[in-house]
Amino acid sequence: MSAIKLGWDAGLKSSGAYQKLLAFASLVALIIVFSLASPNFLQTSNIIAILQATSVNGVLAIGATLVIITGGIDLSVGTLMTFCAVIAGVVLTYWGLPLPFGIVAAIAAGAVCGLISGTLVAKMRIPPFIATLGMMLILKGLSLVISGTKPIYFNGTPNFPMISTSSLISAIVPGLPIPNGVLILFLVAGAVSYVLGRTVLGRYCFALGSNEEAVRLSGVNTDGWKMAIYALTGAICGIAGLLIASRLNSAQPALGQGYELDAIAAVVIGGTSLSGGRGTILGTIIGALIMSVLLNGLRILSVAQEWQTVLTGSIIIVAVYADMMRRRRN
Amino acid sequence: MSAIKLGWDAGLKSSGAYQKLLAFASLVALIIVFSLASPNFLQTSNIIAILQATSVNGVLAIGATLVIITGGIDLSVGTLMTFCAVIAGVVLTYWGLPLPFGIVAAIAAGAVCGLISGTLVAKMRIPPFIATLGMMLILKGLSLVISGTKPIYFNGTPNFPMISTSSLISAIVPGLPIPNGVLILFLVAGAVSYVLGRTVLGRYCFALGSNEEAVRLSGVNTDGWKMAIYALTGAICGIAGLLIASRLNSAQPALGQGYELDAIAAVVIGGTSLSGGRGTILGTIIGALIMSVLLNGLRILSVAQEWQTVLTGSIIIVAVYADMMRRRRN
Amino acid sequence: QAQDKLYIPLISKGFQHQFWQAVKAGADKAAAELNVNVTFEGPDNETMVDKQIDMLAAALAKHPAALGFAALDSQAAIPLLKQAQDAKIPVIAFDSGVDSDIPLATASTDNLAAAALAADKMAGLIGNKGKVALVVHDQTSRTGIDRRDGFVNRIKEAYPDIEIVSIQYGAGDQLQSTEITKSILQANPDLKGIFGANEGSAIGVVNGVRESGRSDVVIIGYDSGAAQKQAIRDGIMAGAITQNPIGIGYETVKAAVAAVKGETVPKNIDTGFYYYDKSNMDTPEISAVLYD
Amino acid sequence: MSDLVRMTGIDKHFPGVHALRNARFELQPGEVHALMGENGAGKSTLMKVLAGIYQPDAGKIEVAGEEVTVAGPRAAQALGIGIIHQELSLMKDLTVAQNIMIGREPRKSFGRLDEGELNRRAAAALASIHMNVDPRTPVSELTIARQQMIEIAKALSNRSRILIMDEPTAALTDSEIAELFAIIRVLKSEGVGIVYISHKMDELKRIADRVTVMRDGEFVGTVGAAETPVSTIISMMVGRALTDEAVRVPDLAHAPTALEVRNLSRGRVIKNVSFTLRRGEILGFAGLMGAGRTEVARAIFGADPRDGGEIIVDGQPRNIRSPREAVQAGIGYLSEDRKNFGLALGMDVRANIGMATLKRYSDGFGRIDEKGLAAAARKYVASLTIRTPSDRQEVRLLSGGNQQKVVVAKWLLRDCDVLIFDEPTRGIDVGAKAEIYRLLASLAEQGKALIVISSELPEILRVSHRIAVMCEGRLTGILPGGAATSQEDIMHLATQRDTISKEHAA
Ligand SMILES: Nc1ncnc2c1ncn2[C@@H]1O[C@H](COP(=O)(O)OP(=O)(O)OP(=O)(O)O)[C@@H](O)[C@H]1O
Ligand SMILES: Nc1ncnc2c1ncn2[C@@H]1O[C@H](COP(=O)(O)OP(=O)(O)OP(=O)(O)O)[C@@H](O)[C@H]1O
Ligand SMILES: [Mg+2]
Ligand SMILES: [Mg+2]
Repeated sequence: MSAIKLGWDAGLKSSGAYQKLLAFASLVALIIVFSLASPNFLQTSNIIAILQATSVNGVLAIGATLVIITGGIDLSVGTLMTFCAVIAGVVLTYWGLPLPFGIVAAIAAGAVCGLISGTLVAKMRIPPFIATLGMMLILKGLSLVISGTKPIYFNGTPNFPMISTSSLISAIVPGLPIPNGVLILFLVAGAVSYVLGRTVLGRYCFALGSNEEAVRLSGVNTDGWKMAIYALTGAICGIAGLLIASRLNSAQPALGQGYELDAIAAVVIGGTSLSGGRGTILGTIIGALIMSVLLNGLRILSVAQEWQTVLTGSIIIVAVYADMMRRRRN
Repeated sequence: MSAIKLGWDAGLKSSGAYQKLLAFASLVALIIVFSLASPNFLQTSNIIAILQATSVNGVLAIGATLVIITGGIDLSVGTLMTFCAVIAGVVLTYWGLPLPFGIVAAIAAGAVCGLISGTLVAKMRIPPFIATLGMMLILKGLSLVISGTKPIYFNGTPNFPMISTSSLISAIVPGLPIPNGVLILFLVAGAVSYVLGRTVLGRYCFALGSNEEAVRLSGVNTDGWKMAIYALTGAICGIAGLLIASRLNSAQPALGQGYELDAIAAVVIGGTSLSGGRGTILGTIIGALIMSVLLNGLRILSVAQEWQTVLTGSIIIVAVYADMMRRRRN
Repeated sequence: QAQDKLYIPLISKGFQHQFWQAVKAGADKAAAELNVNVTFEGPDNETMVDKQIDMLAAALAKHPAALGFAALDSQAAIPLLKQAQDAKIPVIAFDSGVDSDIPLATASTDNLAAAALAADKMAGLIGNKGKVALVVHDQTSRTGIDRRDGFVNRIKEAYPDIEIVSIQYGAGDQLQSTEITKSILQANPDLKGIFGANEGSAIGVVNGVRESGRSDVVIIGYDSGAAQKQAIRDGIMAGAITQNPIGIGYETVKAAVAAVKGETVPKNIDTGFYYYDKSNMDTPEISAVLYD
Repeated sequence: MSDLVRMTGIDKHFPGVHALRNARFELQPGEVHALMGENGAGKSTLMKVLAGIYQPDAGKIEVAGEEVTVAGPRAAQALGIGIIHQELSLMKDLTVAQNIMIGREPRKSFGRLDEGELNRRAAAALASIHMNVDPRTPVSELTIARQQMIEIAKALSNRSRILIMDEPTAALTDSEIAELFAIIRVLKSEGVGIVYISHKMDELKRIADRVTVMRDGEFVGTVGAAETPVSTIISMMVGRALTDEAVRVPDLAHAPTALEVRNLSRGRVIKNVSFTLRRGEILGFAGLMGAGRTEVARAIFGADPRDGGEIIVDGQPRNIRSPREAVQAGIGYLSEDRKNFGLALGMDVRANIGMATLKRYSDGFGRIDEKGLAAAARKYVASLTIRTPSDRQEVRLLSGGNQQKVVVAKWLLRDCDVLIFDEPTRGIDVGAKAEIYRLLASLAEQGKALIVISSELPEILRVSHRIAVMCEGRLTGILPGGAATSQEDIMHLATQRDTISKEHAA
């Protein structure tokens, strides 16, 4: 564990990072159960499919983790992702600019929208739930408006699907066709872990979630930092937007609503507290993996869809409960 | 105001109930704007339509308010509503029992499911977000299983649609055809206001949200009360299930997910804090009304759908902001 | 696992709606007749393009004999379909097509033409003039767009005296569609007719008209289902378009099995659509394609 | 010599409260200026005005002879004003070092933290107050006394020329207080001006140079600390003279046993604690910080699980596993940490007072008898002189000492047979303290059995009929109350580390 811990744990090392990894044992248990239940589960291709399925939700969840650690919430991550994808579509397909412009535009759009949410929360003191609910709707509508209520395809940018689907890793390690989307997920996770654990911004994330008033009374520009954190979350949603657009080779303007719940669920399953002050990126990744493993496994076992839903709900509860028990025993 | 205040305010009178009515001025402003914009808006028939459109979301939001005041959250309100509607369908249509059985069964099913959520939260210490997310999925799946993935119609119970759509009031006050669904909304609101303001259960709602540990150390059975509160929320969702089933004259098993967000939004717009300890039913009703007035008004003005979404988002933010300003000035 | 039977997963656009349940019923019927294993899966709503891709990926991991696929987006799934092609898994498209020649066959309905038929019927019933409105289930999905455009374009081409005053979207949710209908009626008291573009929308329109206390509005629906059939019998709804979902499901599985056996399958399987109303809904031809 | 700080004509209103009326205050460099007054007199508010947390409605603030407006905490820091808040304001999820250095983190390029340097500086700050704690410990794992020390370290490491200490010793025991005073003397010699707020009268003589007394938000007077008798200061504060009485130890030889604790243990914090408590008796618990007194109380009350031991109430063995069962058995516990464990801060005074007693004030349908509850609440507001505009004021808006009185009122209303008071007079002014002592005595006279945990030895000696002393989780001895026992006797037992405990007959 310790090697992983070094890189991943979001900074509060001394306070027992392991303990915070609520759900790791549950993830392992799930994988074992599904492997025993179906020979199709533990195949390279399926594992890659699971990782690929995790990539978008994982990146969104990483973004949501930041805001949740500050004690806020971001309901707009899903539609912001879509909005950024649409922006990339406009830049690349409608305007015909080269790929790097699209990438920068998507991430910048995310950061700007995040900054707006952050301003609403920090400067105008609108509760984060309301501010980001409003942004969620605004961005949902704007995506439709800008795209003309139809998907924007990236056929003019043949390299675009490669962002997510081709595999740099297989070029280095032949036979390990891990798609770039997964690589990006882990890069983002590593970077954000670093930010949380080793930078001032990360420190203030935890501090704000822990006792905002105390931080303010210590003379810290809490408003400014909060805005920066929301903006970072927005930029991460921009990356998610690029990933999903690249995977679908299109910006789907109607997609996105409902994704915030999946992202927040991954965060919470991963042991981050919705009341702020505590959380790890590793936990979030595990939370996101639990959700994709579950869905994939149940599908591989051909469980009827209505029962899939019932089982997903039950297993989420049991997974969190089991790990809390384990944690309490330690 | 004071007459309303007496009946409605959820008990914390001295601490400035008015102040908590975040959004009242915004509601009035919205109504004025829409009345000026369209002659069709301020007509009795349309006002009744708005009230009726508020009834289901309003009742759900009242239920969600209770749990949110305790500092928890209930994501399962939407699918629980559906589940209760399906249970009513099973009892009335599949089993052919008389109407009162269906009503009792739906409300009892809601209470039992709420009690289960409450047990998960209180006894097993699963974070409310996870516990009710799990319940949301479980109930969604079970509704499909029980109904056989198809709507259950209430054609064998001719009185059933009357629960929501006919008008007792017009029998008493001719010319005021306010449908029973609206009457039920206000009855539920009055009853829950009373519970919140005047009973031990209500007192502990606020106390749990304010400082659960202090309440526990006062010798109060916090777990038991929490379970009771979730059960009450569940029972209220049962009422919402009856309302929606009666309006659609059918239990639609696929409907319900997403309704939790509308309900929670109404609660928060109404000034209840997601961190618990504060909130009023009157605020929630106003929050729910703001949302229906907005949608109805924009539809009457035939604003394009994508712009409706953008405007809804913006107006929610502005409404909450404007009222916070007004409140701060006082 | 009993792997002696052929395994054919169907990845559809939805699951919970009656239309998809009818497709599933058709597929199950064919599966029983042809002695194959069929599973049926689809995302919660028709915007979730990537969720559908994940379902497709999981289905491929099971090494199926063939695959039925109703694409939410005509391009997004192409890489995975290529993967299927490489693995020699025949793909049959259903409900709507894919921008690719990978699917060996497509079993679908021409939604544009079907909605145009609805427009013709509507025009006839309101005397070729007056205001009409549409309550559609989705603004961006293929079926939503085709049914809206089919209806609107036909009205524009052929009926200059008919004015389309409002097109609103209710996500196929009965309650939302009810509220939308009431708002439309409130804003346009002289409205002559409303077209509800899928089952949920159509039921919502019926409810909304009923709750508004109006009896002079012509309602044309789409798809079937018990409530819609009842509304037509009661005379609240003038009539509706139905596709043949059971046929779609059935033909998809049948084509898949044929493809696995190496038989040639027709590229396009048009499962047809019908307009039904009180007068013809009990005829054997129509009642066969209606479902509850 | 010019004043370091001069505040004149300060006025401040809160909704329903006129907290400061034409208040004034002066501070010179190198002096310790005590600010005294009853609970709710406006001491904290005045200092928050100086520290930029509140903006005054009227008045003038001069720092080093220049008129200033202190717009916020940042501006205050820039002016060299530091404050240790009365209510703990730490970030519980962060470590000690991260708390101490918040806002002043040593950075490398690109906003990267230099965590090593941060821990080193924090360790230095901790060393300067002779505090032995790993800077990487999360604050949530510390007791409130240690948290208070962290706050002090944080404020000191700020290098302020004006340092405001709002009841810094309320949660400390004597040894830490001595430590703090040594630090204050050093700061003084460096020319720092220190505002010192406390309700502990004995500290005045030990540390203060001048004393300013406030009453009802108004300036009463400034006097020299050395030359003014404490009784004069007290009468300036409360407007009358107070008489102090000594404890009268009753003869309880025949009183029935109310509570017996046998071999109570819990991990390493409670080791085999046994004692008995009779009806009508007040048993004081003395010990140094971290001796385990709070832990014993919580274990008896069922707030924490215990590993072993028996609890016998009124001769009946009781298996108490939760506070509810404790209260049902007739045991009440008033926590030392009112903010986290005692009060629902967002609720009003009435609701808090009624929190443990709602059953009595409600009918079979669970309807609350608001009239009855209001009457009860008002009774205690009057008898404990809780300063609040009404019993419907939110508790968080009360001054610290008045909040403490609300917690006391909650347990008085509950009327338990066995009451455990953990630091009951923390932050309470002299007048009210005397009230509480009288109240404890009268509760005992009514036949209640009381345990009083206090870190102030004079208080222990003032109220206890017998004195239990703890050290490192063990009960090192029980001493008789009254004149027979001296502070030295207690300290002897309190520092008796790891020897076999001996029982003194009471
Ligand atoms: N934010 C606030 N809103 C309303 N009233 C307040 C607020 N802060 C303080 N008060 C009131 O102002 C008065 C002065 O409070 P302050 O905290 O200054 O008292 P204090 O002298 O520090 O008392 P203590 O010794 O108990 O700490 C009290 O009556 C208190 O209830
Ligand atoms: N939450 C906690 N986590 C870890 N250790 C704790 C915790 N609470 C108390 N302790 C430790 O338990 C021991 C006993 O503390 P306790 O608070 O019972 O002592 P006390 O005699 O009441 O002293 P105080 O005067 O500080 O209240 C101390 O060593 C303390 O550090
Ligand atoms: Mg004070
Ligand atoms: Mg203690």
